[in-house]
Amino acid sequence: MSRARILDTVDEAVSGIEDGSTVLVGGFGMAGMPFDLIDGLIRQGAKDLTIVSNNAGNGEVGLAALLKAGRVRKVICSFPRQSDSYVFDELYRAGKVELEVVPQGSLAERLRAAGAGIGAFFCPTAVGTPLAEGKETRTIDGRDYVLEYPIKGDVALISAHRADGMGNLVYRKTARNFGPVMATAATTTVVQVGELVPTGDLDPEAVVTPSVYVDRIVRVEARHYTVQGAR
Amino acid sequence: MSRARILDTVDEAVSGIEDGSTVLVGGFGMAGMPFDLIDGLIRQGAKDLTIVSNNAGNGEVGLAALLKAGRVRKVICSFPRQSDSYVFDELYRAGKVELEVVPQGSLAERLRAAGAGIGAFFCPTAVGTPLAEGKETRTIDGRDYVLEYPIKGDVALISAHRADGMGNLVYRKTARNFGPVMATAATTTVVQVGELVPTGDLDPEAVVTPSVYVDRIVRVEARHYTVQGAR
Amino acid sequence: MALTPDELAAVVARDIPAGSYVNLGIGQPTKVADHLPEGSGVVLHTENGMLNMGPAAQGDHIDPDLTNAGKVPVTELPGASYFHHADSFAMMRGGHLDVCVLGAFQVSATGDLANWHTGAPDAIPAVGGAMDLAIGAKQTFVMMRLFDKQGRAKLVPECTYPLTGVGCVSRVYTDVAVFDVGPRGVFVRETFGIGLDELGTRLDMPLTELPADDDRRSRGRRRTGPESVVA
Amino acid sequence: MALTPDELAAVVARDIPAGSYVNLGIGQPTKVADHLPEGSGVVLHTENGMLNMGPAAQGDHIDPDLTNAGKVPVTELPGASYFHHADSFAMMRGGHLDVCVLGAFQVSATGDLANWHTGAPDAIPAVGGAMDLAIGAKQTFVMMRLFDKQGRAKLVPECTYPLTGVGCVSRVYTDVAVFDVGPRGVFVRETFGIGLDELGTRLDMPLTELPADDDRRSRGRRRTGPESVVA
Repeated sequence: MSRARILDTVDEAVSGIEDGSTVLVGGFGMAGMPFDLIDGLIRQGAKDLTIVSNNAGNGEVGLAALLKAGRVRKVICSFPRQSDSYVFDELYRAGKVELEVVPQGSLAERLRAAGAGIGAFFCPTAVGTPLAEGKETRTIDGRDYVLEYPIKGDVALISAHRADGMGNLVYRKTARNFGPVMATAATTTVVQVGELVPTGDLDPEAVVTPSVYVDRIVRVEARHYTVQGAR
Repeated sequence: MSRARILDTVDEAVSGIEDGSTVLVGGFGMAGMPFDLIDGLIRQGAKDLTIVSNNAGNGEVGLAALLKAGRVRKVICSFPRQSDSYVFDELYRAGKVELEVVPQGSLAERLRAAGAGIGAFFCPTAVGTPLAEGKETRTIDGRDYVLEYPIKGDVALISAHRADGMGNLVYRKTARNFGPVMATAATTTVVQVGELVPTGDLDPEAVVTPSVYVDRIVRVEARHYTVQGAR
Repeated sequence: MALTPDELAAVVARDIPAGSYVNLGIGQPTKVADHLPEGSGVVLHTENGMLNMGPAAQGDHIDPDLTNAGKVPVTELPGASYFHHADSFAMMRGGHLDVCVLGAFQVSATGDLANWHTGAPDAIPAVGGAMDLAIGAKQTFVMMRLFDKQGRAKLVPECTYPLTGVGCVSRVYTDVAVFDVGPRGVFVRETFGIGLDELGTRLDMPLTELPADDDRRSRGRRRTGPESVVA
Repeated sequence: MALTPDELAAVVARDIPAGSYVNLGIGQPTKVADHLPEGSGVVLHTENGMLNMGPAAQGDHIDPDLTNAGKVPVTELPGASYFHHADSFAMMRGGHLDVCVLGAFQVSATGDLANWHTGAPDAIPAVGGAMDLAIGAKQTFVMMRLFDKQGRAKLVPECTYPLTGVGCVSRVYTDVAVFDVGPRGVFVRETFGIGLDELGTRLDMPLTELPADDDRRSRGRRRTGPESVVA
């Protein structure tokens, strides 16, 4: 929304996030998870957060660490239950965190709608299932749909492969996942990148997230994890 | 939808298009206009067509030639009136072609909706204007929206810069425009490209239209035109 | 003789037309990839943002940025492409994939699918992409054992578990028989070591044997993609 | 003295905050680009799929694949990016651009815009991107002569021409005065060679002069973007 600022530290990048914020967190399992920004958010101290992400953390890093620190009031995600999601599982069973389960594609499309100025959309996913209960439905051209609303974030925390000086982003392989849509759906988009290149060095045809969607950038050393067990 | 076929001639590429089809035609003015495919369509002879495109032809080439040949029953576009759109203008004033004017962004989003399986969407564009007359409206979170429906094509005719053997596409600069969304919105997508490269030669991170959306490809020699005067 | 899981995967692989775009669900369905014939041209979609996914990555080829929907490290084949989550699920929801193969807890005679939740009161709900996948592809195949450990049929007149999708499954591959399901009832395509009479007794529903020349033997209910390569 | 079109463009350029993302409409607004100060960091969006558009292309630099919304060949600046039409209008509709500058036939006291159709019965309707642009940016500026050739005011209590958007304009730059418009009425920001009394007489509406220290002098109604660089 504004000219992207390149910051020296993760702590500057996550400064000002307020208690009660809705925070969109990129990543699919570990791939594309903005580990450094989440660690920064834990240090920063914002609490009572609503987290929108595909999963609800693995092991004790990333989102799991944020959950463990007690900062999260509610999780909106498609798949909280994984082989190593014990931090979330315990909090949920203890009634210490709320959960809204959204089909993965509807989650992505609701984020896109928020970024694209769409007020709501009729979606065929989840029709006739418990996840459509209480939602408006309509038959259009013989097919049934449920009405889905945008999910907007106050802040998006995402991870990208490379940024230029203006804030244009490219990603790497399936670590792209939710980053590009979340960048469009938040008031302030914060990006950790593995590499900063001079403006003009990215191929304009291959930019995935145009600079207009990026507010803050910080370069970090790569940290990678893999996980197995669930979608 | 099926494995893309690479054809030797434009005439093979446009074969089988039926009378009464809805044909999505890429391009913004002259940029990205699939001139060769349109010429092929004129030779092929399908008539009573509904054409969905941003404009309604320039001079006497491309869409203007198709209109002049009397094959078009209806045009759905955002901006038919240009400095050199005299072919359309005459047919329209003579009552020989129907016109549905759609705001440019709503046109793009309705095509995207068709490709993305969205049944309808609430759009803020055109609220309170003559183009919203007769459309369902709704206030969501204090903002007014009109309900817009998908535009599906039987065939899409688009122009891309380069294709690989599987049908992955990249475009060139602002000639990209409607190509990628139209490719998703048609039952059969036909692409003219300036260059064919071996599968594996396109950067997977930079593919704009994945192969799944492409049905037929034909290589043509570049023909370029420029136009001035209107959006 | 009832089929082993590998034999069943081979039967499913045999029925996937050459050149199809296919999504294989987590678990059992993943095995189908191992049985696709050389040169089949089948292109695998993984919903976390990739087409033309290759086999699981081993050793030095493991890249944390490249995983499948089960978060397992995978590889990239020539002609692959990457896209973000909203684009990936638009591809699925928009009906562009030919076949999706999923596991199931239950399938109903009319093609309802239950595969995301057992309804157990203490289970943490988690849907992932299951609901999007169930309704997205041109054909949804299910792969499962026909009877659970207690001997209860999983092909049922009506699902008792919470639904994933309504009327979305067209074919059910099991260890003892292959069925077409849908609005016209249940047809037995083939059996493995069990007689039609015994099947009828153990399943609480009317069964019809498909005549050998029935075109449903080679074409699914919603097939509009490439021609089948099976007789 | 009333301003020349170039002088007016300079006044608009002065009010565009450094680092803004801006869409300049076809015609008069295009001139604003020529008056943006060196190093302003203003990034131009063209709705046919590009950010960081450069000046019009000349001679050998003309590329038919690279045009602006008026189909005029343009150039690319370092840090540019290309995207398809649905993404481009999502960027606009989603409120990601800071300022859009448009021409107008009429603007109402409450910010309604009429700039696409004179309502003449023989006119061929053509809206292009006008309705999307009108309602999309954080602030919509209008540039126009205050009076038409017959001396009739174009800033009016209520538009008589068909609307482009409702309550979407926040500021009106004319050759004789600059106005803030909106739900609270019409405020005069500055005048060029005309007294407030004469303005009041010629415009059929109540006018309020903005006090010099009013924060509306530097901030628009919907501004949430970068800080203004004007005092």
